Amino acid sequence: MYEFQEQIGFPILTVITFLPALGGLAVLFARGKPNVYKGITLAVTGVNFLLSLVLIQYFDRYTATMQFVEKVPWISSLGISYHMAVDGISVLLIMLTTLLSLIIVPASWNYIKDRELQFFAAFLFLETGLIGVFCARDLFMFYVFWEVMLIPMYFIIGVWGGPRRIYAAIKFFLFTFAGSLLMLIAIVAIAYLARSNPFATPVFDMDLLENATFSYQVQVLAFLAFFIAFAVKVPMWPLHTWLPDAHVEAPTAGSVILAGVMLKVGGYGMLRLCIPLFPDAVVAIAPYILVLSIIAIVYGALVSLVQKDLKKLVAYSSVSHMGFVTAGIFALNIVGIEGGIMVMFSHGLLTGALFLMVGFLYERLHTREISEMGGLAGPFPVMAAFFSFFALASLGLPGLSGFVGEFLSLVGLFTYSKPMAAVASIGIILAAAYLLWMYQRVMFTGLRDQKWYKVPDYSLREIVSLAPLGILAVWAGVYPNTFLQLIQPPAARLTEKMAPYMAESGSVVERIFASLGGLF
Amino acid sequence: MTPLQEYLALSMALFFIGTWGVVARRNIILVVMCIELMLNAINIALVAFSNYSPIGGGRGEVFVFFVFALAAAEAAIGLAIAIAMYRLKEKLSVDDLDEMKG
Amino acid sequence: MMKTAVLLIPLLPLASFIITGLFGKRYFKEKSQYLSVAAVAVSWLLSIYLIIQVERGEELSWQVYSWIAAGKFKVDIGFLVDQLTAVMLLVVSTVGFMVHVYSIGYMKGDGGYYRFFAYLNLFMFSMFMLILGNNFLMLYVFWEAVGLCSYLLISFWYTKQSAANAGTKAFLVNRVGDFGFGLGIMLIFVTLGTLSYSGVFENAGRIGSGTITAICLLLFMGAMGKSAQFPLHVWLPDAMEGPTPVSSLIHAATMVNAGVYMVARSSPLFHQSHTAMFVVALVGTFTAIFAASIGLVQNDIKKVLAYSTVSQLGYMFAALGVGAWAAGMFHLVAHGFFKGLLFLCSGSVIHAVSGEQDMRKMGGLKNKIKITYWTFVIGALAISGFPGLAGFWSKDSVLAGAFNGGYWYFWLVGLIAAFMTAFYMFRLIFMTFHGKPRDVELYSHAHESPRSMTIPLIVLAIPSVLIGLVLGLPPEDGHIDRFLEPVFEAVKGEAHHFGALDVGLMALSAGIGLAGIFLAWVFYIKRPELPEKAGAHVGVLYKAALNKYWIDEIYFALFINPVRALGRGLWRWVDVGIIDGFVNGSARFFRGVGMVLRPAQSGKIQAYMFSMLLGLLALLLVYLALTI
Amino acid sequence: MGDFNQFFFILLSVVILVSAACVVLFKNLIYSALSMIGSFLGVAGIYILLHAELVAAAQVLIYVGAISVLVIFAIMLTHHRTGDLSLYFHKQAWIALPVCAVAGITLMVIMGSAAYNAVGEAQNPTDENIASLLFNEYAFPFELVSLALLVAMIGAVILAKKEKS
Repeated sequence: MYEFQEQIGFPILTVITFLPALGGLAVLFARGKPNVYKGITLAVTGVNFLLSLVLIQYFDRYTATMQFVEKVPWISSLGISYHMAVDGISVLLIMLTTLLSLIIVPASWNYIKDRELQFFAAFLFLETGLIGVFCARDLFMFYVFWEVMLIPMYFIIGVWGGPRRIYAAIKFFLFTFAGSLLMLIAIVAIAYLARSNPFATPVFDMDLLENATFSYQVQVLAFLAFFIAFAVKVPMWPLHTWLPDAHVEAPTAGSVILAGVMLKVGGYGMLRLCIPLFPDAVVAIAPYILVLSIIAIVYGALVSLVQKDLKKLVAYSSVSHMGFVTAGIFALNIVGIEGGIMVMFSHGLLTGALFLMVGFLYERLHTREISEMGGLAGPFPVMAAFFSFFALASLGLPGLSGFVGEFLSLVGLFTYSKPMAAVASIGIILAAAYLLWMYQRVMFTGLRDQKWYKVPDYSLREIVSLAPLGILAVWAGVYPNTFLQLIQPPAARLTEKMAPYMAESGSVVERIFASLGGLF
Repeated sequence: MTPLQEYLALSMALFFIGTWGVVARRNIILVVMCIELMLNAINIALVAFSNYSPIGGGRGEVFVFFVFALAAAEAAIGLAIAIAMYRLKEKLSVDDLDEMKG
Repeated sequence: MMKTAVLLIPLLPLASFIITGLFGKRYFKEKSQYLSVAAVAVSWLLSIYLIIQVERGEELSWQVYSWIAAGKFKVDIGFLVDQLTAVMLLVVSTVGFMVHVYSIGYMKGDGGYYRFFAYLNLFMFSMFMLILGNNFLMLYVFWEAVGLCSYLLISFWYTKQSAANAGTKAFLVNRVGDFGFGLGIMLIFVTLGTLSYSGVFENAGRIGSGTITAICLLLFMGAMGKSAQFPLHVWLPDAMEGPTPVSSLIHAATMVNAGVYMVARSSPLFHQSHTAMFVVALVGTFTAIFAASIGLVQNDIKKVLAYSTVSQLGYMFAALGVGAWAAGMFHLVAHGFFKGLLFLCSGSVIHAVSGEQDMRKMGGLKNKIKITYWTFVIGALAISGFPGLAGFWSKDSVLAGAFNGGYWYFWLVGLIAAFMTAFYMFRLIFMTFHGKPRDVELYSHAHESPRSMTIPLIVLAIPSVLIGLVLGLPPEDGHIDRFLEPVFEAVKGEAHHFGALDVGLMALSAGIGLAGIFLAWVFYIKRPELPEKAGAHVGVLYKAALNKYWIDEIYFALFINPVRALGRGLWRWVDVGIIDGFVNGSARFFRGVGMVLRPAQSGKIQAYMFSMLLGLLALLLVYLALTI
Repeated sequence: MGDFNQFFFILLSVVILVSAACVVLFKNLIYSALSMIGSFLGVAGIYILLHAELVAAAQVLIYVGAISVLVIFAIMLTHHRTGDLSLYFHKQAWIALPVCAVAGITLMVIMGSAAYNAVGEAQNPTDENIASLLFNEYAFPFELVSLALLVAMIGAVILAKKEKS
């Protein structure tokens, strides 16, 4: 029952998960000493990032089995155990989480004016929740971390947000929580349905659940419950409307974590729970999800095109980009799944960076209205350079990270259905349209106000916050195999699991598209 | 030998007398007293069940002790509230405690 | 050694880009050119070395590293050097080197001097990689990368609204093409499971006929975007907003040829699909005459050249489409040199008259800027097909290819376009250099450009004259045909014997070119009042051509405005209206229900207790009713 | 023996129910409180009939000894020996009476008609039994209850103490 995998000599997952929470507690005791609590936050996030690098270093990337297993019985009468383990997908996302967390500390060094201490504490608790979700191998723990993640984010938006922060925070909370409740019901249901006999303890352990089989109806219902919870987080059309509001109101650091990591939790959940637990249902429902994803891609891009608020534009672009994630994942082939994960990773880097830059811009201009900008490349050449880099990466310029993921997930989708991929590709054209048009309106043409020449360009602190993201974006674009190697075995395992079910007859929508596919 | 049902009937009767008292009387101290009666009714049922059950083994009595403890706590708090309220409002009517109205 | 050369050719400009880009602003400033020019010069020498090696029969196919490996989807970064690559490399590096040198003078004193050279280097890197890549995905990747450089350089003077618009427009139109290109690549992968040139071409025969047509048309869509073929040609004329060296390098001699290169490279695929070939030829021919007709009436010196470029690219596609692969490549090489030259000359003119681009304000400049004038004339003669010069041989081989392939209609249209070409080129020369100065102010300040600008003109004039003789003789079996034979071996049509008919055709095309020049002379030197009369005579046509057939306006009305309106509608109505309306509406609903039920929360404990009692009673009665 | 038992059961029941009714019906709170003590004592008798002597003892100690005293103290502290008329009955009292009666009778019918898996002879758990249950199986709830008592104590002190004006 007790199980520790001696890969590294100490329970690294527990440490990496709970270190930020401990740091958060420590921060709470440093009242009135800004340098102390900022220092603690920086140190904790820094150590955590290093730990995640250690994790990757010791991670065996050639196997799909779960690694760094830590398993201790917790509430044994309910079959709940403290079970943590990671595979390549988790490791990649943990690294992303710790990196973004580390980056936003210097980025919000002077940004928060009020209740700074509580901000950093909330933020550290948030990191614990996020990493916990990626580590948990027990459904109960997964749910606990899932909710732990929600609360600090609610406060980050609701306390340190913009003028409409209460509306945004409640909207965020309600959307997410409605999804979570459905998930909770499904968790309890499958935990009880997976028992071998009515007197056995419920099954919360994912390892065991993956081997359990459920009837088709149960699969469909439980899948939908899980899926809606994750779809809200992703967010998929039409459950996305909390996102623009939340992003616009959230402080920069909140937006970065929200877009950079929290949205990925949705995609991660689909990979970790929806697909391996309910393969039958996945095959039947995938076409509908793909249709929704494609709508999200095109819709998000179209709506981005006409946004007047810079942050809202980036927020809607997230909807579009995350459409590629779900499109790739539910194409249900290895290329698509790897593509979806790569999009998640790269979107975390790029949108994180874009939000950071919008924040930096706001600190200088005190506005986010695109119509009030223009010609900023003159006074802020470094900013313009970074802005163009990340905008171009985000629109999928080859050689940078955005391209690899998007292209792979499109190839995956293309393998599944050609017309769908064709429609989704329109999103790539539109992405170029809204990003370049935005860039042009912000950075090019005549300067509105000469006074911006008196405002300093990026400081070293800001450059240092952005540079790692840029370096990783180039790395993932030029040598994506570093990351693809990590996710290849788990993706292969998922597709192997799906393989026996794929042969079964598809659904109505698929047949319609298949008949359209005959054109090619 | 008195059958179990008779004990339960007694318990029931006592319980509903107490309930009526809680609903019918306005004085807060009397309401607390009636609640104690209701608890007593429950205790009778618990002990009776425990005694007639083949697997009781004293479990009912244990719960009775818990009820005792909580009843004592409840009485202490309830009466303290009554005193505080009297001091504040010079009245003891339950209806005057409607600050939580929606 | 060959591997080193292949590595260094792209990497030197890349290194120079990184160093200049990072440190140029602070440290190099006005000295930014040294590193950039040196890097490109070395690349140029190495390209010459490579073509010599290839000439000797060396070839290189080299997998450097595995780039993307996801499941079955495996793509390497690798290089392929064969004859086609070598030819392209030579054109790109030569023009690129000359343009770099030219830019030293042209861009002197510009605030973004270092930035300009950094971008140019980035472009050289991307273009070299595009040519050297050994698979379709690399082609796509650097295809986009050169598009990026084009974007950056078009909107180089970003404070100008028109420049910023033009850059965005170029990128977007190219994206539309790339949409097809990307789908084509996916279709190749799904069909064959590989993307490397060798793997695809070896198995090209296995692809079904419908699929291969789809693949070719999708790929060609990309080529249409990059090489500015109708209907995706709209970005190229606007791209003239960029500095003139950029127009010369990217929008005349190199990047726009990428589409032609791609079709030539994919010849084993296109060869399998008659439909696709016909579409290529049709689009090419139509674009050739369509763009030429617009070029006839433009007044901006660079716009004329831009439409001329579109038209000449159409020629190349026409050649490829009718199966005259080597002729298409020949025209690409020749055009690369003389169009690069023409653009640089126009830059020199613009430089001379302090930035004025409207030909109606020039005139009589030939005495003021002699070197520019003569090199311009050489370029113009070359493009007009003056016997003996580069354009004569290359254009003739294109037309002969069309005629001999049985596509006499394409040949006829091409001939008309050749006539137009000669006409507008000499219209340009006569309006700019001859006659009386129309703007005395401009004329009096006109001056010859510095040596760093004139030397590249002279250097480029040499191949413009000679390359036809070197590569194109004898016709249809010239050096270039033999050199490229290994590449196009599999797709070659039946052998054609050069005969009397061909001599006649040659004479005809030469005569057409001379006729065009003569007509221009009549119109603009002999009787300058004629153009207006003629314009009035064909009023509608003239107006249509002057306004580029309103294509931009049509796109705005058909695509851009509807898309924006759709976005706005989706946002306002679907997002805010329906979805948020539903969300907020449900919130309001529950609040309303709460308001209705609020009085029940009276705060009276005994009332609650009583209702509990009633509830208990109800439950008990229900239970009783159910059990009894 | 059986009749004896039954006799005492009926006697105690009458005592309990009558004094309980008195608790509700008396106007004077002191009388109510005294009736309540009678009722508590009757319940203690019932416990003895059920062989739960320990519980009976605790009943006497806690209810009769502690809680009743607490109630009487409260009554005296609030100077309401008679209580004014408005405090007598709530206006819903006379509707509630039949409701309570019907509910009680229904429940009696339900419980009386249920089949119990009861043993004939009353069980007789030893005090030792109860103690071991309390400190082993129910140790955690036991601790929680003590915590609740502590909280209640503190709460009562805070509520009842004179405010510093």
